[in-house]
This record gives sequence, structure tokens and C-alpha cells, in this order.
Amino acid sequence: MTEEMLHSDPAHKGEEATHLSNRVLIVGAGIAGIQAALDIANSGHEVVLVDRLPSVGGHMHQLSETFPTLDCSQCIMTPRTVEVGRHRNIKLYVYSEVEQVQGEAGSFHVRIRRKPAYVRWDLCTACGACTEACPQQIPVQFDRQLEIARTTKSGQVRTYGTGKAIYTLSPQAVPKKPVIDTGYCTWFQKGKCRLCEKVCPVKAIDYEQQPSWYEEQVGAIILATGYELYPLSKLGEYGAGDVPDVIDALAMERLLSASGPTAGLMRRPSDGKVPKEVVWIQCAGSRDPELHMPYCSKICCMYSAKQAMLYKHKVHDGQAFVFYIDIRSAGKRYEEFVQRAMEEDKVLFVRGKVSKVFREGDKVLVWGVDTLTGLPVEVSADLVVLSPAMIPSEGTRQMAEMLRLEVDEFGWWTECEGNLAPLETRRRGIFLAGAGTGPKDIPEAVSQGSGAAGKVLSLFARLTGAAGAPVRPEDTGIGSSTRP
Amino acid sequence: MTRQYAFYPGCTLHSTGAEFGATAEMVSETLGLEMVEIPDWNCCGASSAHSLDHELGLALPARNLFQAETVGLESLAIPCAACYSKLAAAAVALDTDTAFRTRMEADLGARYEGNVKPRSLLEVIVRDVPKEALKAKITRPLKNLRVVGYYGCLLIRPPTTTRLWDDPEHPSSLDDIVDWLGAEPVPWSYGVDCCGGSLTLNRSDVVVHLVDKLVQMAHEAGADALVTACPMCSANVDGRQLYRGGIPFMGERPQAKPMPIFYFTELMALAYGLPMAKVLGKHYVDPRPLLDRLGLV
Amino acid sequence: MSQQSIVPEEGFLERVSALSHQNISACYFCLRCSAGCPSAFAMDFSPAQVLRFVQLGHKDALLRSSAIWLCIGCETCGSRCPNQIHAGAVMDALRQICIADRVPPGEPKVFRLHQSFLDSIKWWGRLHELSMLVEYKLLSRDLIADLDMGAKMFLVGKIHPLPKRIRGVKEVERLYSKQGAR
Amino acid sequence: MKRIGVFVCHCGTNIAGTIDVPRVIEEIAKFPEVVYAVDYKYMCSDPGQQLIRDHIAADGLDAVIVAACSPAMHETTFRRAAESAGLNPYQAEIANIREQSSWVHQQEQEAATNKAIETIRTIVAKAHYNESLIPFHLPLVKRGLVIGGGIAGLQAALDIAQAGYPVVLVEKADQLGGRMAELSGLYLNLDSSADPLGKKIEAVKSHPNIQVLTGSEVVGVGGYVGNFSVQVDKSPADEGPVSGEAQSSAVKRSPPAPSFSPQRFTFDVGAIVIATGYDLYDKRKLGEYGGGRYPDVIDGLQFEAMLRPDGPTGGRIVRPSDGRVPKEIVWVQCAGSRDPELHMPHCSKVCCMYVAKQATLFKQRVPDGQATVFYIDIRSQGKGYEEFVQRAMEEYDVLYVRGKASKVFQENGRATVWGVDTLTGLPIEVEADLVVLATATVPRAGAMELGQRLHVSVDEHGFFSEAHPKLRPVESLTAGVFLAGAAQFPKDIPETVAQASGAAAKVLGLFSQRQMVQEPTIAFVDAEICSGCGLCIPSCPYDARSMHEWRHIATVNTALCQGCGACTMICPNKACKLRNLAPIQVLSMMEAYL
Repeated sequence: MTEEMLHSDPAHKGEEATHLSNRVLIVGAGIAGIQAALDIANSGHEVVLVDRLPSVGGHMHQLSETFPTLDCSQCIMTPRTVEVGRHRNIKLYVYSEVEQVQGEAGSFHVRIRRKPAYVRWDLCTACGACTEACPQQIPVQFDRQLEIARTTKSGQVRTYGTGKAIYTLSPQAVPKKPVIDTGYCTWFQKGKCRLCEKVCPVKAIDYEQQPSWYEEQVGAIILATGYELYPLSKLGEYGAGDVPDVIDALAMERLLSASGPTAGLMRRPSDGKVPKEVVWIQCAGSRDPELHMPYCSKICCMYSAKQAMLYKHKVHDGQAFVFYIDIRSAGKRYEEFVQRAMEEDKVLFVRGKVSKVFREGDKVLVWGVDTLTGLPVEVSADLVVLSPAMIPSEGTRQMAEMLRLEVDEFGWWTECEGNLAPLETRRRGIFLAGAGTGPKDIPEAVSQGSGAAGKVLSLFARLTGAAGAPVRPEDTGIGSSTRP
Repeated sequence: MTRQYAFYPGCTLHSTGAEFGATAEMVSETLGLEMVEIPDWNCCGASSAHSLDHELGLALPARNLFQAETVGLESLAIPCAACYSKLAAAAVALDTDTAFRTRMEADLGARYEGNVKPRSLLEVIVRDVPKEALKAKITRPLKNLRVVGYYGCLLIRPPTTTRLWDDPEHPSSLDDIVDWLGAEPVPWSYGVDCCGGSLTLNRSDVVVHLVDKLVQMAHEAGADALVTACPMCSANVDGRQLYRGGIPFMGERPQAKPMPIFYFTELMALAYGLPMAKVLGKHYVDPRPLLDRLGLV
Repeated sequence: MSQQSIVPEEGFLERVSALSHQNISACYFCLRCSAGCPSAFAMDFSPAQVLRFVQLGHKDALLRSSAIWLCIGCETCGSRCPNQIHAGAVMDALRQICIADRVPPGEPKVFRLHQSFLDSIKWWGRLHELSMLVEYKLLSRDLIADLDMGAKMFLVGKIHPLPKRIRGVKEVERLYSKQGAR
Repeated sequence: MKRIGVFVCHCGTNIAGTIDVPRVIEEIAKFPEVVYAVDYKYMCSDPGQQLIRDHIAADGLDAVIVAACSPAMHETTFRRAAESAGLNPYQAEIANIREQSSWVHQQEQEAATNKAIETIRTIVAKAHYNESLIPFHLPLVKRGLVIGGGIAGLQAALDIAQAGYPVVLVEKADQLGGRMAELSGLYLNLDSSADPLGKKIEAVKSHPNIQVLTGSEVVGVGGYVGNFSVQVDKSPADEGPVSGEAQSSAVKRSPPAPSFSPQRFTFDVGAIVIATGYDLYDKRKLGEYGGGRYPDVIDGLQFEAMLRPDGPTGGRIVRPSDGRVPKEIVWVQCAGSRDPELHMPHCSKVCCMYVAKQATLFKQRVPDGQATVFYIDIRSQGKGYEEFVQRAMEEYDVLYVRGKASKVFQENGRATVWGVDTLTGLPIEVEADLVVLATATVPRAGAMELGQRLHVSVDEHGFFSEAHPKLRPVESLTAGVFLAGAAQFPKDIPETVAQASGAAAKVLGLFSQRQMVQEPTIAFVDAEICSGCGLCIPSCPYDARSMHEWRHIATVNTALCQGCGACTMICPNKACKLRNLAPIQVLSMMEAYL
């Protein structure tokens, strides 16, 4: 069933429906959602952009540098997030979730629930006083709850990169407004403190704040709900997340990032030492139909090569191993990039899936095999980075039920037709973009973001009959193409 | 008309490759190619030098290039494929690796100008002598002689040193000559596969395996003989069909019927009606019965 | 379970790369070299595995291997390698290290022959089969093999009884003395 | 005398944490022309912007300087703020004291503070000479040109047309469909491609907004974004344009050309989508595999043709040499790919999947056949792809052998492939009736030339270069020219279709404007000083400069100029200037620093 068929389908004849809206709801403000939002907003349509987190940017915002150019992720992204934040055609609902959707293409009625931030953002100037004042140290979600031991000069052990119970998501957050994590906040837990309230110069703290609901009328919806990483706890053979020096790839991104918990210093969690032998393990939960996920997560080969490269740039005498099954560097300049990791940065690629990872003393032992020599290999590593399978972001299924849309057995959105309608769903007016339909790298997600925008724009033109300039064949001299 | 070439015979040309030496001289003369042997040349080091010592493997042939420059001719003709590849490699090293060149100049107390181009005798003959001139000298076309061209490893490999004077995967120069001589070049797919030459004395088992395969394939292709430009290949393929490296004089025989192997210059000499009696006697696998049958001697 | 650490021996990869002038790290193991190698069938490690061992720093295993001595230097690998690695040159370098580090060659006879060959050139400037063969036979204690072929060669005058020494033999010697391995 | 207001931003602690803001204020206040200076936590916040508006009015400011983050972040924000307070937006300037002072000098607060002060001083000096500028408005032709009638071009044309804009689709071949039309079944569902493709083609042909020119080539492109003038030559071979009702309607021709010479169309478009697709690497260049030398060594598309019911063999799999049904087929992957030394360095991306598909289809039709695949890495990256390849192995017993084949040759009928046994690492020979080379995917012949005609950059292989590998994958570096499909890099169908819609979105975004707006901060020529030496013409990377027809001076095409300043550097007598970055301004900024 392709898009054309959809439109010839009598069931979908909604062109003359009354009070059509040419606004768009976009669910998810990761790079795909942002791209779609900007393309549509710049074409003069209003966009309602909803994200669960207190700020936009999604996972790309957590990345250190991006392959194959090693551009700093936040640097290339911030102009986009800023533009989203200030665009006159974009209405931002962060810290919010879509609760209900009714209607059909051209007139969807959407209810959005906004979680209480316990801060009145209309008053807040994001001066940061509250966060400074807050006594409650908490692990940082944005940093994958990495806690890195650090021995200070005076000898006592602290930890890097703890956050506060009242926090803004990141330094470059858009919008840059704080929220209170009631799970940690001393006031919500123990009923005392209120320090943030005392220091706030504009009296923006509001412990009584309740969830709020908003109604929006839109003509189309783009689902850019993105991905999560398969939880380490499910990877028993790789330490089940109990070994502090076995971390997942996004944690490594934070560790490598200049804006991360160690400000880009290469330190390992357990004791804050500089790791001299680091092992990357591909397909941790991917390509594993028996135990975990059968599919390939597509991006791991590339980001692992990148991380290994960046690691070697930080620790010149370090040794980087990458255990893999197949190297999948299928993209423009990707092959050359991985080749560079091998040739110039001497990253050692070992072909073979690791059988076991376990802690021994202050080392992490990695047991694998080198299929080329056929020899079993053991690396006693200081740090192990897993590339867990990508999985659909939490709540995708529930949203699918609410929208009466299909997801596959793993929870990825199902496209209208895999080859020729990858951006459409079976419901007219609802489109897909980014990793919500399955693992994708950034350029692909961005293409899809723009693609979904294109779908929406031409849908609106059809619905509202708002065509551009009439077709005048004589303009081209190619002969008539007007129809009776 | 005569063309002049500096000439590097190489050690084997008057010993294990005597057939090549004799006929190479006769044929060059007949074609009016004047070969000026370079003074006091030394062994190129063959596969042994580079096997044990990278730089020695370049230094030995390099000295011959220095010697060649004293002759003052731009082309250095080299019959032996092995010698050719070593000298070609040395030439590349001298051209590209300045450190190496300076070391050599110091050792030999001479400057290297790099104005002598090492070329295989085969290349010289197929590329420099017009086809017509080659055919003009034929007195006895090699009718009904079916041969496979056996180029071996070192004649056109690696392309980086031989600089692609013939296609490294599908060379044609030997087949062309054979064709011009009136014989029938038989297509086969093993022309550039190795015969194991350098292991012939110390791992004859490996070599026998490779040689048998080559000969067997030549039979399957329907050939009467092989033609080559490499003394190592020749001595190896020729000798190892009869002498299997087992207990001497037990006359252990190969599966396949022994097949003669010629140097391309031998076939040319035959076609030109030059005196071949002594030369043909030097083969291990005697080619004379075959040539008799075809009325070529 | 018998595991062995694959932490590369310090600098082995670098040493081999330098000696062979090959960027061994560039190998992504398409195995094409092994696929085309004429003597791989007789080797204990295939050419690709040799490159791998170099990467992994399995020095001892490599220097004791027969593979490095069974390479014929036919350049099939080097001519077809997508990353322009000449495995032959790597084999050369490994033999050279083997000698320098006084490791007993995995294929003594192969080593002996090369040795005798080079001695002959050192003495005479050119190869003199007879003296070379005699030395080899004595060194390798492999006296009888190929006597029949030798005899034939002698009969058809392919082996000359007396060697000729070239004038520049001193120069040739100098080339030797310069070099490490001998 | 100007009346300049300076607004210093704390950016929370980002700036104020390092820089002594009060001291900065106190220093600035002393600068000439600075009539007002103030600091605030977040200038970009609404109260911050309001502060600026209020003081423009209250203090009658005619220039505003915001000392804050990089102009890339908020220049637009503050220019809008200034504008809304009735000030010409180009009188608002940014002094970057975050990225260039506080962030990079966190350890040396004293120095950072001084640097901030100096930075602001230079901007004050610049502001003194700033003129009030008005953006240019240029006409915009709301018609699209799509080059290439493959699936990418079809999808892009359709999306643009359905949004109500006219599109001209130019295809070199005589029919639409491109490479997809040459394919048999598609992975994953193995459905024939003919059906869905046919629907797309029909939708395009019958769409009133689309004019299709088959057998045609773009021979010339002039102009710039919003106003390209295009020349297309249509080979006489095929009659008349295919579009809407075009076949029936009278076809306008300019000029009525004799049938043997191509017919030339010239028309204007506002945006261009390049969708020229790919070719396969010439298998004759693969000597080691005997490409072009042996009859039964064929490439991927030749095998697709055999699988197609409408193909030359009517869907029968047969050996070209003797027409027998092959029992053993070997696929050789990376034939010319991943081979920087001998062939192409890149991975061709689609081979792993189509080979698995071809092997599956072969086994479906010849159940007792043997399929063997030589590969280096299996790259089944896509939804359901991994499972698809697994099925080929498990259900169809396709034998995957890891290792690049070393040599392929054919003798008395049988083809032989030399490879390696993955486990032992030792050489093996595989006999085959047919060998399929998965040859590298390369750009269409002529891509380089087209790139030159369009002033669009291509990489060393001829793939069109995207504006940014991460965030601008469907845009070229040339404004108004967009990319779709394998012309940019090998892609499979879903990726191509998505990218095509993306390119369409960019076109629609462009067309949604009433007219083109062009930044006024560009180069101009001082006619008094220009000596007409013409040096600036080649120096301009955007072809924005030319000589005046009759006055002997250089002129600037305001639509093309990007204000890069190359001309101002090369001009021997400084007749080339950039608006609001004139030599005098640069010099005075220097002075302010020293």
C-alpha cells in the first residue's frame, strides 16, 4: 500500500472536510523532530513540538563528536536547538507528553499533559541560583548516571559529575529552565529544606505546582520518538551492569564529551584512573535472536570506531580493542573512517563475539576468540564499553495503541510500506521520522525529518487546496500539462 | 637496422639456463639487437638475498644498475625474469628512496643518475621489434605446435615495480610471439601462477605438487608444451617432472605425461631455422620427439 | 580454559612494519592473500594469519613458524591486496628478525640454501652452483637428494667445475658487511 | 556621533563566572559614543530583550552592542529585538565574550576580563561606521526541476507537484524508472518491483503539475537560487513530452527543429533536485575476476535482468555461454569496492542485501542448486535485513564464505573461484556454472560534468557533495540545488525515497516564501576607484562578479554574492568593499585593539 493508493482510497477522501488545521504536531524533539519542525516552520506553518524531557535535543545532544568528520555534536546542533527555541512558528511543549489524539488528517484534536517542574518558567530567568543552593547531590540522567570516583589532593574520594535535585538538563539546554526531581528533593522526601525557594530572586519556585493540560488542533502528526539503549541489566554475560567499569556507549559519549562529567578527561568510574586498555564490544544484545534482539543496531560499528579513535587521541599510550562480528561501515566516507582508525590510530579490531566479561581485581577480563587465528583471546581491560542494541524509546507501544497504529514485535513503528512509503503510516496524516522506525544514524534521521516535513507540506497543500502558482505550460514551452 | 641495448645475462644463463643463454644471443643477433654485456656484473641475489636481508636484496641488483650506467645505453635488457624483477625493484628503490641511494653511492663510490631502464628481454622483443620484422625472419613456421604461455610470478609482478608493460592478470606477450611464429597459443588460466622455484631444492615436495598441477592443467588445455621466459620456472618445471626429490635414480614418475618446456627464444630460434641440435639436448624432458612428430627439426 | 592474552608485544608491530616498509595495520582481513598463495597449503599459518599474528604481537609463534620460510616471494598477494600490503615483504622482515634474534628457523633446509647461495655470491660475486650445492649439502646434511638431477646437469654442461671471481667482489663484500643479517 | 548602547550578558555563570562584569561595565562606560551600558543575567531571555527595546527608545540609541555568546547563537535574536524597537537591525552587533573569552580563559579571570573589554571596544569602533542596511528582495520562480527519473526523481517530483507547484522532470533514458526498473524482486518481501514502480510512474505521468522530458539532458544552467535558467536538449528519437495530457495537446517547440538535431527547451526554475543515480563499476576493470573476459562471469544487474519475468530470458536463470540452467552459482562481493589501492575505496552499501536476495531467489527457482557467497563483512543494516540474510543462510542453505576471492577463471565450461576456507584459513577452489560479481556502485557517467554545469561540488569519485554530512544531507553546497538518492552516495530504495521527500521539503520550504530575501552585508564596488583589472572575477567562489557591459569596472551580482570577502582581499586598490565591514572599519577595529 503506497501513498498514491492511500490518496486514491475513497475512505480517505477528506479534502472538503470543514475547519481544517494546517498546524503540525511533532512528537519528540530529537534531531529528527527538530529537523522536521524547522522545515515545516520555515515554510510558514505552525508546529507544536512535544518532548518528554525538560529540554530539546534528544540523544544527539549527549554525543561527544560525530563520525566521520569528528564535528563536536553540540556545536553543530546548538544553532538548531536555539532556532527551535526562538522560532515564531514553533510552539514548544517540553517536559510534556501527548495524552490523547482524536480526529483524522486535517483535524486532529490533541491533548498534551505537562509535568509539574515545580518552577514557574514564566518567571524564571535561569540564573542558576537554585541549583547552586540545592544541597541534594544526585546522579545525572543526562550523563547516564555516570559517577566517577575522584581522589582529591587531600586524599579524600569524591565523585565527578554529580548533579542537583533541581537542575537544567545541560549547559546548552533549550529552553534553559530548571525542574525539580521530586525523587531526590529533600523537601518532597523529608519535608524540609526549601533552600531553592529562599534563594530564587524572582520567586519562581512553586512546590504546589500541578500537572497542566493543553488542547491543540493540528492537521498532521509526525512521530519522531527515537530510541533507547538495551539495558545493561539484561546482559548477564557482560556483567549485568553491576561492574562499574563496564559502561554503555552513551555513557562513553558523556565521558568523552568536553561538557561531560569529567569535562572530557578520560577516567574510569571505579577509581578514576586513566584506563590504559579499553575494550569495545559490538552487538551487545544485537544480532542475537536467541537471547536478545535479532536485528543489527546499525550505528554501533561506526560510533565504536569513533570512540576508540577519540580515546587514542586522549590516551596516546592506551590500547583500544574492538570485538566485532562484521564491520558495518556502509556510508559516505565511513569505510575510510574505520580504515583510518586501524591504520593511523592503531585500533585493534578483533573479529569474534565476546563470550564473557567479568571483574577480576581492579581489572575487567574479556574472554573472546579471534576467528582469524582461531585462538581464544583474553584481554584484561581497565574499561569495557558495550554497544547495546538500540530499542524503541519507552512508551512507543502505548502511543501506538492510542493512535491505533502498528508497531512490530520489538516496538518499532511500522511503515506504511517498507520500500516506497517509509515515512507514511497506515493512517493518513500521521508520518514517521528518525530512529522510531528502527536504528538510524544522524544523516538518515535528518533526511527522514525533512522527508516527513515534505509529506506534511504536500498533504496540507492537497487538503486546503492551497496550491502555489498555477501551472502555465507556456512558461516552460514544454507543452500543456493543465487538465480539463 | 641494429638497436643497441645494455645486457645483463645473469648467473643462470650459462649454467642452469644454458638453453636460454644460447638462443637469446642467436635470436637477438638475427633480429639486429646488439647486446652490450655490462662490465663485471654480479648476481642479483635472486630470492635468497631479500629472503634473509631486505636491503641486501636491493643492494646486489642495485650495483648492477651502477655498472650498467657505465655503458651509456638507456635500455638494460635482462633475459631472466627473476633477475629482471630484482633489478626493476632496485631501480624503483634508487629512484624513490633517497636514503638508500645515498648509501649505495657511498658504498660504490659512484653517482647514480637513474638513466638506465631495466627491461625484460621479452618486453624488448615484443615491444621494440615490429611484428613484421619478427615474422620476416621465419624460415620454418611452427605449424601445429600447441603451447601454453607460462609467465610465472616475477615477469610482470608486482605491477608497482614492473610498471605494467603487460597485463599482470592476463598477460599476452608470450602468446603473441607464439602466434607470430606460426604455432598455436592455447588459452589456459595458470599462466601467472607460481611453480615454487625458490623451494625446488629444499622443499621439493611443495614444488612437485605445484609443478604437477601446472603440467596437468596444460595437458587439460590441450597443449604439447609450455613456453616461458624464466630460467627458474624452466629448470623447475622441466626438472621436477622427472626428478621428484625422492631417493635418487629410482626414477619415480609423475602422474601426468612429462611435457617439454621451451624458452620463447628457443621457439624463435627454431622458427628462424637457427642451429638448435646442442641446445635441445640440454632439456630434462626431451622435446625432440615432439618436434620430430611435428616435423620441426 | 586455556586463554592467552593478545596484548601486543611492545613494538613488534612497529618493528616489522619498519623492516618491511608495509603498513600492516591497514589490513582488514579480506583473506585474499591466503586465497591466492601457492604455498599456503604447506604453511602452518596462512599469510593473512601471519599478518594477524604480527598485529597481535605473537612474536615467538611467528619466528618459529614454517610459514615465513615457505613464502616463495611470488608477489601474488602483494599484487592483489586492496590495501597494498606486500605479505612477501613482511615474510622477509620476519625471517630477518628470526636470524637477528637467533631463533632456530622453522624450515632449516630453506634457511641453509639461502645461506649457501649468499655465501657463493660473497665469494665469487656470482652464483657458482657446484660450490654452492656442496656447501648446502654439507650444512643441511641432506647429501643424497637430487644427486640424479645434479648428475644430469653436469652431463649436459649446466654445472661448471670451476668458479670465476668478478673484479668487483670487494664491492660486493662491502654491500654485505653493511647489512645486519649476515 | 553615534549613540551606542552596550548590553553585557552574564549567560548565567557561563560569562559572569569568569569575567568581572561590573568592571567591564565601568570600563565600557568610558568609551566614546557609549551613552548607556548595562548587564543582565540572560540577555536572550524575554526580559533581557525587553531591556534592550526599552533603552533603544528611552536613550534614543542608534546602535546596539550585545556582549554575549557567539553571533551564530543569537545575532538574529537581537537584530529582531532591535528591529521591533524601530532600530535598523544592522545597527545591532554582537561582541563574543563567551566562546572567545570566558570559556577559553576560565583559569585566568583577569585576562579574560581584559580580553572581554578589548573585544567590546573593537565592536564599538566597528559600530561607529555601520550603515543602516535593507535586505534585497529578489523574484522567486516557483517551479522545480528534477534531474533523473529514477525512484528518487519520481518521488521528489511527486512530492513537489502534490504541494501544488509545477515540476519539470528530465530523464536521460527514453522511459522513467531508472535502475529500479532493472530490478527483479525487492528485498525484503521479494515482491516484483515492477508493480509499485509502475504506480509511481503512472502517478507522475498523470500528475497535472509534472512535465516529463524523457530522452533529454540538462545542457546548461545559469542564474541562481530562485531564478535558475535551464537549457534541456531532447533527443529527437522519442516523440514529444510525456506529461498530463501533453501527448494529445499541441506541443510548443522552440525552435521547431529538424528531427536529426536535438530539440532545445529553455525555461526558468527556482530550485533543482539532482537525482541522477548510480552506475556499476565496469567489470572489465576487474582483470583478476576475468570480468568481460569470460561469458559466465556477470555483474549484479545482469543477474537481476535474468530474474525479471520481462527480462531477456523471460525470467529464466541461464548461463550466457550455453543457456543451461546453472546448478552452482558463486557471488563475489566487494568486486571493486573497499579496495583503495586497485579500485574504489568505498563500501557500495547495497550489495550485501541484493546478493542475499539474488541467492534466495535462485534457490527458490533452482532448489537443488548450490549458492555460495564470498564476502568480507556482511552488512545487513536495516529493518529486517539481518533476519533476511539469516533466512538466506538457514532456510535456503546459501553458503557464506568469509574472504575476498583472489581469482576467477573459466575453463571448458566450468568457472573456478579461488577463495579461503574461513575456519582453516587455507585456500579453497570453488567450481561454479555462473559467477556473479557484486561490482562497486559508482556515480552515473557524466555526474562530474553535470556538477560543473550546475556549479555543484562533487567528490573525487563523482558523488555529489552534501552541504554537511550530518545535518544537511539533502542540500548541496549551492543554494537552491538539492540532492536525492544514489547520486550523493549508494543507497537502497527506502533510504532513497525518504531522502527524495526530504529534498522535496527543501524545495517546498523555498517556494513557501513570497520572494527571495538576500542579506545586504555583501560586497559592492566603488566605481570611482575600480580600475577594471578584473582580478576579482576569478577570485569569487560564487561566480558573483563580472565586468560591466560598457563601463570598464567590475560589478557584483547581489543575488550570488555571499559576502565572503575574497574580492576585497584581492582588489589591488580596495575598490571592493563589504557592507558594514569596510576597510576603514577593519582598520579602526585593529586600532582599538592595539
